[in-house]
Amino acid sequence: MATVSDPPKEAFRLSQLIYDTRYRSMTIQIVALIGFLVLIGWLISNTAQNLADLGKEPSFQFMGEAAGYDINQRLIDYNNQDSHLRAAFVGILNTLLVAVMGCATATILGVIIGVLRLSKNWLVGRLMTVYVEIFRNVPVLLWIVFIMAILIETLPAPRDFRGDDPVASMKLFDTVAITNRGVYIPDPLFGADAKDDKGAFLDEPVGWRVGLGDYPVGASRDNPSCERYYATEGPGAGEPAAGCGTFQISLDLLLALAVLIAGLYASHRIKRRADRIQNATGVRPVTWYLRLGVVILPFAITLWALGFYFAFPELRGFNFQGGTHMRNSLIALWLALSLYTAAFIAEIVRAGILAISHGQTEAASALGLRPKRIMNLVILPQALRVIIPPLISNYLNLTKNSSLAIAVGYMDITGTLMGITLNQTGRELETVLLGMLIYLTISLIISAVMNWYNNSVKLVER
Amino acid sequence: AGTLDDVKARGKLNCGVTTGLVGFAAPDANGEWHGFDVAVCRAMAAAILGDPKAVEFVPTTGKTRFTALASGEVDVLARNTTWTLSRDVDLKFTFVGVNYYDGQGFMVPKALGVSSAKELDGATVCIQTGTTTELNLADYFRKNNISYEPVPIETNAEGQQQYLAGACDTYTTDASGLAATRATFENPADHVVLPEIVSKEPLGPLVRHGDDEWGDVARWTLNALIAAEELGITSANVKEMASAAGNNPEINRLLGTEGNLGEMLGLSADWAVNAISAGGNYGEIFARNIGENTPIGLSRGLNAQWTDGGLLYSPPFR
Amino acid sequence: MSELAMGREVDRSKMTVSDEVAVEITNMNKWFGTFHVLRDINLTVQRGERIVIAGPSGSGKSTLIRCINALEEHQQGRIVVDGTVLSSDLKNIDKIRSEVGMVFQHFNLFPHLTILENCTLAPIWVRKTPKREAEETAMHFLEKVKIPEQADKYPGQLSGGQQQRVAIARSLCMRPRIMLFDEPTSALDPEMIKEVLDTMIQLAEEGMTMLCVTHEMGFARQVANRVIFMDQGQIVEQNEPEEFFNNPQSERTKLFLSQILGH
Amino acid sequence: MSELAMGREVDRSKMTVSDEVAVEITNMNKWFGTFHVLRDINLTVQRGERIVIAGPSGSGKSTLIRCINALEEHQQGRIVVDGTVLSSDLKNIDKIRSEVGMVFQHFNLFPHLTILENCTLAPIWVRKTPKREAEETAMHFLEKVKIPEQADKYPGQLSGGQQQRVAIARSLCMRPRIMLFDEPTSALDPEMIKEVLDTMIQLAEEGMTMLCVTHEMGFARQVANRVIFMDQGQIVEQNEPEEFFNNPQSERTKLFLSQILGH
Amino acid sequence: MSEVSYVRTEMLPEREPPATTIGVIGWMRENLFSGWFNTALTIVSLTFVVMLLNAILPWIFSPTWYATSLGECRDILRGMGREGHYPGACWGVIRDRWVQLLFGFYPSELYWRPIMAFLLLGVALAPVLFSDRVPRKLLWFSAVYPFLFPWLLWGGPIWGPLMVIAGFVIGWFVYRAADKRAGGLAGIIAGVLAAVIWWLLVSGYVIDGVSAVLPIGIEAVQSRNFGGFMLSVTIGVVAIACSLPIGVVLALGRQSDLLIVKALCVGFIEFIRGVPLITLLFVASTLLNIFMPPGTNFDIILRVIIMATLFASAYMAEVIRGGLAALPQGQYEGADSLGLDYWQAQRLVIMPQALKISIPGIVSTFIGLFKDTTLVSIIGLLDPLGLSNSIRADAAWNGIVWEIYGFIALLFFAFCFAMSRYSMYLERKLNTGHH
Ligand SMILES: Nc1ncnc2c1ncn2[C@@H]1O[C@H](COP(=O)(O)OP(=O)(O)OP(=O)(O)O)[C@@H](O)[C@H]1O
Ligand SMILES: Nc1ncnc2c1ncn2[C@@H]1O[C@H](COP(=O)(O)OP(=O)(O)OP(=O)(O)O)[C@@H](O)[C@H]1O
Ligand SMILES: [Mg+2]
Ligand SMILES: [Mg+2]
Repeated sequence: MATVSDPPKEAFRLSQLIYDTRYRSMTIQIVALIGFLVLIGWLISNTAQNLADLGKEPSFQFMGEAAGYDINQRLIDYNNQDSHLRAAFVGILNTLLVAVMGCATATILGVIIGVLRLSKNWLVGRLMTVYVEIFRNVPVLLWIVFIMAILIETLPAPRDFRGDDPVASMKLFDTVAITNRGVYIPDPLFGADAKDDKGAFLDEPVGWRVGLGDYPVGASRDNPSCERYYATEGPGAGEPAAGCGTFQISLDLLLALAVLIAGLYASHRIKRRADRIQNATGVRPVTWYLRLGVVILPFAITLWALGFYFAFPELRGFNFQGGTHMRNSLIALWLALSLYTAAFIAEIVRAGILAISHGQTEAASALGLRPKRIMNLVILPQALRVIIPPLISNYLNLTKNSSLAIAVGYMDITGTLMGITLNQTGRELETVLLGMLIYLTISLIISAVMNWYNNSVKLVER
Repeated sequence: AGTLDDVKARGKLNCGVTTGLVGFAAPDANGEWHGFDVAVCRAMAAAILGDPKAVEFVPTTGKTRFTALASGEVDVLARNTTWTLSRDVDLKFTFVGVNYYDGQGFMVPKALGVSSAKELDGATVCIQTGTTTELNLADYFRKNNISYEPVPIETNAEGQQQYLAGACDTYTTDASGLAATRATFENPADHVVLPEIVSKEPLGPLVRHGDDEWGDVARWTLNALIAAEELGITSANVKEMASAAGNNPEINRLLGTEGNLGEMLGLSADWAVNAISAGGNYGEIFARNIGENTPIGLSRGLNAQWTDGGLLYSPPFR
Repeated sequence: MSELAMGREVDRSKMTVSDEVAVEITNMNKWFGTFHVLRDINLTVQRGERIVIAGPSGSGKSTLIRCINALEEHQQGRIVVDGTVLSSDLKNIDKIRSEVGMVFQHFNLFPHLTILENCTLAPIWVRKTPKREAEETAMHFLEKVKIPEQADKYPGQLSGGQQQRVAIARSLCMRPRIMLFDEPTSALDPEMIKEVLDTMIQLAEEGMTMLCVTHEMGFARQVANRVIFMDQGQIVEQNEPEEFFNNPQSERTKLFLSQILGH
Repeated sequence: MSELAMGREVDRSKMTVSDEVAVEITNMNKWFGTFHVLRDINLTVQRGERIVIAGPSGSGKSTLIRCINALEEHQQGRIVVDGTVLSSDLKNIDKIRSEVGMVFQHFNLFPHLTILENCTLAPIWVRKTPKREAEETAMHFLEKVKIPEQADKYPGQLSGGQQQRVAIARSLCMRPRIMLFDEPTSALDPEMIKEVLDTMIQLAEEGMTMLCVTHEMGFARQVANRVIFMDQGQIVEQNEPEEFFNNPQSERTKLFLSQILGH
Repeated sequence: MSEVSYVRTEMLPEREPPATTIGVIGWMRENLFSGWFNTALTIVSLTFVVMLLNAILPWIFSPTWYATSLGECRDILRGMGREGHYPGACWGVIRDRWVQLLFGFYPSELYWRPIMAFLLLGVALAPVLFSDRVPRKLLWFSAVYPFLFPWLLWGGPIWGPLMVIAGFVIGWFVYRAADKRAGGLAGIIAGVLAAVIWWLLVSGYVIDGVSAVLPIGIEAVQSRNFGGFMLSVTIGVVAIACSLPIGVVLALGRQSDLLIVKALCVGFIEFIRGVPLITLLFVASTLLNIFMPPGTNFDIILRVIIMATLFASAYMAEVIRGGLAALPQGQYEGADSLGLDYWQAQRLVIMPQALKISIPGIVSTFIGLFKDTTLVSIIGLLDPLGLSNSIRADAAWNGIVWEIYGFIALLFFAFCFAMSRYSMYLERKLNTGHH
């Protein structure tokens, strides 16, 4: 039997860096890393040199300067003397607002359309197919400007509501005004919000049901706007004026929400109890009225106690006043994003349901389950696993597409930070990079949620 | 090398204009650009290269215009841009003059019964973003302590659409823009421009800081157009006047029949002749693009020659 | 075809047929669009009978048994199951479905539920059985099909044969009076066929009324008391298994048997 | 298990074993993570030897032969193939792989290439053979495995047995000195097993050094000159086939043989 | 037990089903009026469709094709007694501007070039997309086409594209030479380096030299003259084509077990996918020049194409990763056991299959990118949507809205719809795939 003698223990040779699998991967990685660093360094040095040529030092100081422009839609107090930073923050909130509204609507629409597309009704099925094809195959930007144009051109202007014989009138018992400047809907307010037209506090609050008022976060005694908040008497004592604090939280709203959540929890407990009874006796007690009552009653009582009322929109001066004003730009963006994304979600829902084999339905009906139960117990739990991952990536797309707000003048983060602020300060590098960072953060959060979900619902396989 | 040499080498002038503003710059069906701002660029091209058609027009938005100029993508920006200190100093541009003295105004429907901007408390105002108007507006309303609701829009066409449909009560932009917009309405008479002019808006072409030679070429081409009107040189008679030296030495110097002004600028002797033949003198350009006989129908107003009580005043050609 | 079920003596003692009628089909016709799948079917099944339905592919066997528990609608004729007339009345359909168990070729277990949950789902939601009780029943039947230890696994973790046995247990948990089988073994590997057939034989020994579409002729011979041969949507021949296999009458039957037993 | 290969007399004339060592494995250990799959393996294969490796599922047979052509990395011990020490040096790995052919259970043909292209790919790109020459070699080996007429088809158009024979031909085109087989017949239908085994026997008759993981005991008896039995990552027993089958030493081997030959 | 024995002596004929279940009536009963809910749905949908058509059709049918301004349209319609808010469409604007909407400012006498480029695109794609029906020889044309396409669109001397090809050829030869001497990886690095050096340092002089001697070429067209639909297609096609190789590299990097390489690839992909395209376009319009060495100046369309390419590569990488994941492990092992090295295995065995599986995904990515090209209007490029603003800035058409939007929407719809149908067809074909 021939033997091969051991080769002498070899010393490290340079060629091992390339040919030895142990070192090779290190070599490649280090080369890649160096290449990457060189690239980054090159970009940074170019940038530095170019900026130096232009005489612009990269700095974020401008974010603290007064913005100088106004934003029509804001979820927190803002006026043109506030800083660019705050304007950017208003923009972020607006982005999140339209994204959340869009995702909710798109999901509802998408599910309805997706299910209707599977309908046995030929006409409905066809209509939904047409809907899906039309919306998916035309750019979303076109939809946004298109819907904006429709809103502007076809809805009545406020002036049409004026006069003795107005062309247009308010809807729903004079509580909602649909105009081409947007939709005015009743504004839910609490006792403490009762102010006159100019925003001054009424001398006589509405009885004892004045509510709790607002709490200014970050208020300080140095701030002149907070004078009234720290005062102990006089009209509106204890009420923060606009500009007091970084932002203000409505304590009434918080309380109402807390009661609502408690109600929902109680309702959940009732459901659990029903489950237990069913497990024990086999018969499921009828509890829907209890569950509804336990949510609604305490909530309603709280609202009443806090002096809840609606401020109805009313035509005064140039515009409708009072009520919540949903601006055209918001509505157009919201509708366009929802309708566009709904077309994609409809396809996902349809595919999800189709992915559940026919056999599942058959087996369940052969066991005597009713169609509604089959849907709830067999089809949906399986379909959701298929539907939710692509659904969330569509949410991601919708959120990113909301940056097209700029086309209709909706003041989201692209409109404020990467729009007017960029333009007024000429700080392209800082604003654009900051804007990208913000979007990236939002996206990463969404995809982290997606991954977590995916991992938690994987079907167990062999 | 300087921009002038680059342009000569390239054989084309790169000129930044708007993506479209009635009367000032818009492409026609053949892709040819026309308008008041466009004419300035054509005159410059004619002066430098002898050919008014040797221009590449680069459409820019309010947002991209300064980057385009700063990065060298365009040689000159002729896009109704307001001359302000911060743009001059902080953004590092040189305004070579003013080709249109403007001011921000308001347009309202007659039916609204408003006669002064001070009555606009609570009104909805359509406003183009990315312009000085945005800041002027905020200042004006703050100063007068009245409230308003801004509706930001991206282009003039959108503003017009929203205003006409009643989605805003008033439209504010430069008065020239207002007039131009109003002129294309189906019933222009139903709308009025309010008397208040809330800001000074000197609009003019601009170039990058640091290349003064090039700035001079741009500045003096504009001045040549203005001076030509003052001196009675028109596109019709410029050839004849340039054919031989006349008895007005300034005209002679301008048209290159006397002295070496063109050479000083680094241009040919007949640079001004070319510039004026391209589209006529300032007055002709004005009349053809936005003047009273066009649909836009602007009167000269502040933009009349100083001799007629306006602000146009070209430094002497000497 | 596999004759794997032949391993043990079948105990026929309990396999008695009563006088009661379990299923009665009279002049039943069914079309898919314009295609006439079932033609004038007449069939009476006594309680306790074990019927095997055979026939070439596409002859309408599956359709026939699917009509019995209303998975397919028939257009003409009468089907009476356990005294209930099958009409489009939802209540009747519900009643019949909870009396009739069905086992499919592809098991159709619910992959998102454990074996135990698969078995208790219908008893809980349809029969309104208390959960505890349903689980006990389920464990009982899982023991019967010899896989109680898999109760907490998911269908995806089981072999085909095990899955099919779970499917049988799942049907049994509803305590049906009639069981329908649609080629329960044809998607299985040979080793697994045996375990499923064993389960079915056991069921037959306990006196369950069964209608079974299958090509396992060994099973038919041992267990069935009638074999029905279908072709082109019609019942061509029916007879006791001995007679059927040894002395087929119709030409088609002979051809079919020669093909299926030929090798 | 199938004894289908028994159809003909095997010509053992050329099946001589030389003195040269083809593969030498010394004290080899391998872990997957913390799981110790191969424990202290010592094995010497002479040139011309035909070794069959058997053992229960999961005993590490595949892992062992995959270590030989470096598809898996081993962590301890020495493997010398054809005089070349298997180290992490890429050149050695390349050298060994072009000396050692491997045939997989699932063929692993490249579906986007024709049969001929499958066979010429490696000779052209690894051996740098001119295309014409590579094609001639390929046709030669395709004739040997008796499917020259399929050369221009795609793998998807062939039956399993044909695909496996192509896989063998593909390996042979590299003119390997050692062939490894990992259960080459276990994904095949019984009729096809025979044709593949025939091809392998033919190869053995020509004196190829072969290491073969298989459960085809008929093949082992006829062709192998050593059978190795593995369990739990260790070589439990090795012997000549006659001895191995008729007179197994270890308890585990006996149990395994009774299971595998039992029915 | 009843009489069990039963033999049918004659077979029953097939009969017609009951009348109510077939024909138009059967179909309507089944598909439109089965049950009260369905009937209600049918009626509601019908009403909706009728109302919609009633609102739109009169507007569409409007004899204004030859009008030369909005005012003229209004006059024509007024002459027909049609007044009101929306008396009818003004189609004159489409007649006047459709060429511009399609080609932007491309010189009209050269329209044949883009038309040819896009027609040839079809030819070049045919061997890839319809691999079963088109001779494989055409693949040669597909390989040359990426150089032909930009040359046809941008024009200029023929030497430019030829020198680019020359770079590839040189790279290939260097690779072959180095491969023999130093092995795969070194070969690839040397090849790529040689090509890059050629393109960046040498080819410029060669082009100048050769074109001075042999000025063969076609008229050059500046990319800022690109506009309209052609601009959208150009951005889409170029970005997708360029993103393909980058996507492959990224996908391989993401699949690899080299931690740093993997992290870099994942970082890039997630970054690009995490930000909206519009912000990348802002980078193109405002920042890209800042990142480049002082003095470099791309025109805006090239910058947009660069950013669109980066954008598409990230999505492409994910598509290709899907294709790679769909390949069984055995393919890698088969290649390894034959002695193919990593790059050979990728090139000869893995990629051809993975790319084929990915084609439907690639087409979808293209559709998405193509729709997204409308975003360039926001940074002032005159794509169809940007042009719509310019057109409205013309005094004659000031005030036109729906006609242009409708036309643009129709163009995009036709294009995207056709492509998505094609991709669905591909997917079906792949699912039932023969080999
Ligand atoms: N839902 C349906 N729509 C239309 N035709 C159908 C449908 N289901 C079955 N058919 C047709 O009816 C005929 C009978 O089908 P059936 O499934 O009952 O046959 P089978 O005897 O069970 O055949 P196999 O042994 O293949 O299962 C076949 O021709 C089949 O194609
Ligand atoms: N890549 C891997 N990672 C982790 N464990 C593995 C891997 N490959 C195999 N194993 C485990 O190593 C053990 C030996 O596997 P191997 O495939 O060598 O067994 P085998 O003897 O070939 O079995 P079979 O007859 O089933 O093919 C098994 O327990 C297997 O689960
Ligand atoms: Mg069937
Ligand atoms: Mg194995």
